[in-house]
Amino acid sequence: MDAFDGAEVRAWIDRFIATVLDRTGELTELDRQAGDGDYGTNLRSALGRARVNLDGTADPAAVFTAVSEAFLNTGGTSGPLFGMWFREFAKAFTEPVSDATLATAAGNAAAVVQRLGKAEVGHKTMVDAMVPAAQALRAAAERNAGPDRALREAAAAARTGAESTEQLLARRGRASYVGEHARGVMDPGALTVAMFFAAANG
Amino acid sequence: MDAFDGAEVRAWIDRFIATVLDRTGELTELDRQAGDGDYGTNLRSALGRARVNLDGTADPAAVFTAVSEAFLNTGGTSGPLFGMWFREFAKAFTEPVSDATLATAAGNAAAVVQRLGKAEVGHKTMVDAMVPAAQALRAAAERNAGPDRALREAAAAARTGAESTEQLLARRGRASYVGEHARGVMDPGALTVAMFFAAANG
Amino acid sequence: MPVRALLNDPDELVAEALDGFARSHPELVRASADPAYLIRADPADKVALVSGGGSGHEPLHTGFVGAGMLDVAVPGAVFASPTAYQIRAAIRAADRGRGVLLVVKNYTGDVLNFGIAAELAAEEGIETRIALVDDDLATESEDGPGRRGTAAVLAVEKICGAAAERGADLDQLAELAARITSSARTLALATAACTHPGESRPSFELAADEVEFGVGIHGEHGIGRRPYGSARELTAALADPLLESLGLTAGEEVLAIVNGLGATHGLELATVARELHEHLAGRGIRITRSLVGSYVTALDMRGCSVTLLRLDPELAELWDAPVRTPALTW
Amino acid sequence: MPVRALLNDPDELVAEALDGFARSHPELVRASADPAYLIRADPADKVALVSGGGSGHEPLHTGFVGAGMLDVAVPGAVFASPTAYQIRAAIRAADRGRGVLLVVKNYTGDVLNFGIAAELAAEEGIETRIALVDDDLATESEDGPGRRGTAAVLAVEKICGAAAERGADLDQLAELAARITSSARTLALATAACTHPGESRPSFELAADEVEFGVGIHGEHGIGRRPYGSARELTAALADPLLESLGLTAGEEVLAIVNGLGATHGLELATVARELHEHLAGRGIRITRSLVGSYVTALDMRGCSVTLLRLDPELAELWDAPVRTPALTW
Ligand SMILES: Nc1ncnc2c1ncn2[C@@H]1O[C@H](COP(=O)(O)OP(=O)(O)O)[C@@H](O)[C@H]1O
Ligand SMILES: Nc1ncnc2c1ncn2[C@@H]1O[C@H](COP(=O)(O)OP(=O)(O)O)[C@@H](O)[C@H]1O
Ligand SMILES: [Mg+2]
Ligand SMILES: [Mg+2]
Ligand SMILES: [Mg+2]
Ligand SMILES: [Mg+2]
Repeated sequence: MDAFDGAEVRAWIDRFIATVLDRTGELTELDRQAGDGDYGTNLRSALGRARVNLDGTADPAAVFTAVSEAFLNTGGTSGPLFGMWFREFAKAFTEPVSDATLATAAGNAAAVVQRLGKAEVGHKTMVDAMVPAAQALRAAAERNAGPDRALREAAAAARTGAESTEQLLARRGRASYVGEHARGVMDPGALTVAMFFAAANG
Repeated sequence: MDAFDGAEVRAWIDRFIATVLDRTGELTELDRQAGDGDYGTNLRSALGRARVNLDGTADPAAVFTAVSEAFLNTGGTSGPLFGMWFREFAKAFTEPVSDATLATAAGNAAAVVQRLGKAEVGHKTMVDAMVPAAQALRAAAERNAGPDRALREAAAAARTGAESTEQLLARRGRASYVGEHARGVMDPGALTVAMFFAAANG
Repeated sequence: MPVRALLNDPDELVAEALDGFARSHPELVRASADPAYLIRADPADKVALVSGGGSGHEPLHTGFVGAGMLDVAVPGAVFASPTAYQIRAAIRAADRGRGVLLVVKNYTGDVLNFGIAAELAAEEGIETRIALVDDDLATESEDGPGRRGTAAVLAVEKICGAAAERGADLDQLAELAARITSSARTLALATAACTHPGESRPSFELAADEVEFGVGIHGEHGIGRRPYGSARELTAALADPLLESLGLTAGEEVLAIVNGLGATHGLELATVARELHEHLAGRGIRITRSLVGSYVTALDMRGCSVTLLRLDPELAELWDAPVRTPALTW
Repeated sequence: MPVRALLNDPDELVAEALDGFARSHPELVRASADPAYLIRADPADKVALVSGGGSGHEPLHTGFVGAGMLDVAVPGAVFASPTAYQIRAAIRAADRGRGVLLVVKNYTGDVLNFGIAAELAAEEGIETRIALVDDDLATESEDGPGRRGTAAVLAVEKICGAAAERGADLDQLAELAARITSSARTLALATAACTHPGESRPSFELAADEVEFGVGIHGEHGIGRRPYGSARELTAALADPLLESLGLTAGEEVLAIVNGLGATHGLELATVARELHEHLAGRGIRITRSLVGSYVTALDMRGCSVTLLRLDPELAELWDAPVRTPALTW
């Protein structure tokens, strides 16, 4: 498949929301071990709002706008950053969504988050999953791999990026205050990004 | 002796101050049992101030003015009432002080305290000593008993009045809040009045 | 004062705070150290208003010295009346030859000392009238010293202050004060007691599920314990007896004072204010004027008082008149 | 919030308090419920000032909405930044076509959300500038998020508010704000910690003979414990590092903000103010403007902060300019 449509984008987001809501306990536990323990709550309130916003929406841009707005109405550090991240998807996505669209969206999105949060890869944040996923999408688009394959590769890259945070010391966010205590704890933001790309693949 | 002079009035006040300062512990203990336990402190601060005011004074009116002003600069319920009480002595006393002067002063003084404090004899307050003392002075003056004899009779009447408070329930002041607990406790204000008249007699 | 209060010698607390307060508001007030009182920086040719009482209730009364309110405030020691001579000095300093209204909260010591000071002033040819404020519904009883004076004193000071600026004479002011007091009632509850300076424990302890109802402003017990509840429930519990006592009915307008007792947060007071608006609206009564903040405190007590004052156009208009004091300006 | 706080549902606390606050000051402000913000009742044709941040610091910022200060205040949840969309809504409501100055205390969440809101507003053609306030000397360090923003935000809001009323443009205001911030430093100490709504214990415990030095306004620990001492000693301990950091020398004039952290009594603050006057006078520095009261609170924390701002004639004059808000009026 060269591109996918609004319904598929909507299904992707629905799967993402369902997975995350299913695993907020686990995500909160990670934030508790290396942060302030409200990550799951922040996420749940954003996603609850997203569901309301999404009602009936199936246009790709509109779907991501709905999610972005929900996050921009949410507190915590993750809320506004995810809000601006998803916003770049909304801006780039016009139906049908191709591998090139995905690469542009994810590239711009990671850049916005990096600019706002001032985090580099290796600082143990969501950026550690966002950047490799964007790079994988860019590489896939350059060889016209098609969106399905591109997203599978992005998911793998995001997953590896998220796992890499486990052994890092945090340099940004609240986890940076706890020093060595954060080592051994995967960054919940990065894990959420991995869940997002994993949800793309049926 | 028909009358006594400023030096004698001054000696009387000095004896009064000395006695009270000597017994503030006892007076405070009475206020503690049937009040808020600050009576001795209030009195000590008034009399300390009185000593400063009295420095060098030997005119009868000036002596009582000094004491009155000290009390009117003091807190508590007793401070202002004693201040107004002594003030009537200052107003009435012109040298030499006769039995008639004493009767007028003590009569006016008891009346002022009664008007301001709204206490009757039997309400277990300083009035229970002030009124009988004033009556004794009036009676003595009517039979021209002279100030020495008048003051001895006043002291006895004040002492009896003060002792009579022991068995009363208080109807005025903080002691009135403690009900039966005040029974058996002599009113410290009345006792102070008795000390005052006792101090007149050498 | 809590343990670890910010003070030097407790015996100097009132004097030092008075000095610091005056230095913080040099454009509005001046302090006299001995006898201690606070006086308007710009005296006006009118009947003077003097109030005072024990310290520990700040900003009352020192915070209300200035144009449109008090001319002089006289602070006593913490929770103790100022002395008769101190008050006389304040009266002398305040008088501009048109007499002095003495605004007195109904407590034995204040009544006695202000009364004596008034007599002493009269002997010097200074005319005074005492405006006795006794708004605390918790202490209403057949005999005894009568209702205590609490936050309604603010309304008396503000409204009479405005009338004085407009040239009302002493008798008119005394009458106005009496009218305000008879139209105002207050009830308070504490969610935690206060601690007197020098003591290490609060004046009473509450369980987590209770509040002290009907407290005054000296840390004393109230008239009973009630279950702790929502701001909605507690506000209704304070408001209903006030409405009944004043006989307020649908269509009437009131001034409401939602007053923090010392350590109550602004978020709490705003919440109580909201509930009061709702509760009264439910009875058809409108709060058309209000004051929400910590104005009459009891050291670090937690909780609040609610004062309702039945308004008429004259009182409302005088309430709205300009005022310029450290704690109240409009 | 203490146990037994006066509130309904803690999740509704901020919204209900905002409603109650607006209803208590109908002549000055209006509340928007969703998104939540507080706006001046009488908008003026000028550069708008918007500030905000977590709740629990009242009267900051809602108390400073009005003529001569803020146009809109945006309250977040207790101790949490308002959201980016909430701030965008506030910016939209405030803008009169002349741009909006965003006064932001330096905390990660606030910086992020105000920054995002500014970007979103720019996309809509609304020009903004961020005035970052970072006055807390306790958090000065080489790396990390930099000094926190605390009570100097008041000076920025007041002084830039006055300049905006006089027609300063957005760039001038941003420059003025930067000048104020660089001329101001704050230090705070707590004599008791605060208790978050819903929690039953304060965020830290102090022994009777110690104070927490260098605290912020979110109940967090300070930079160390110090022995409890007299107001004189503690005031000096707060003032000296400020004097040094600002390089203040004899002959200079300052604005001093003696700020209560929530449950500090007026007698205590006045005493600290006095000691500050004395201490600075001893170094030849004069406090020619001051603000003494609980303006930037941390729920029911006890203690105080001291802010010094080096004054020049322009800053002093703008400070003196009229202001008319719920918590500050002259
Ligand atoms: N500066 C930053 N840049 C990018 N992501 C960040 C940054 N700081 C924190 N994060 C992400 O935010 C997540 C925590 O989010 P959340 O719990 O909502 O924030 P908070 O720390 O404010 O409670 C972290 O797991 C991390 O991925
Ligand atoms: N209404 C009153 N009239 C006369 N004397 C009174 C009255 N109330 C109290 N007293 C006197 O005052 C004394 C207590 O004085 P003090 O301890 O100074 O007052 P307080 O109760 O204010 O602490 C009592 O022993 C009593 O003699
Ligand atoms: Mg978190
Ligand atoms: Mg958080
Ligand atoms: Mg006593
Ligand atoms: Mg006493």
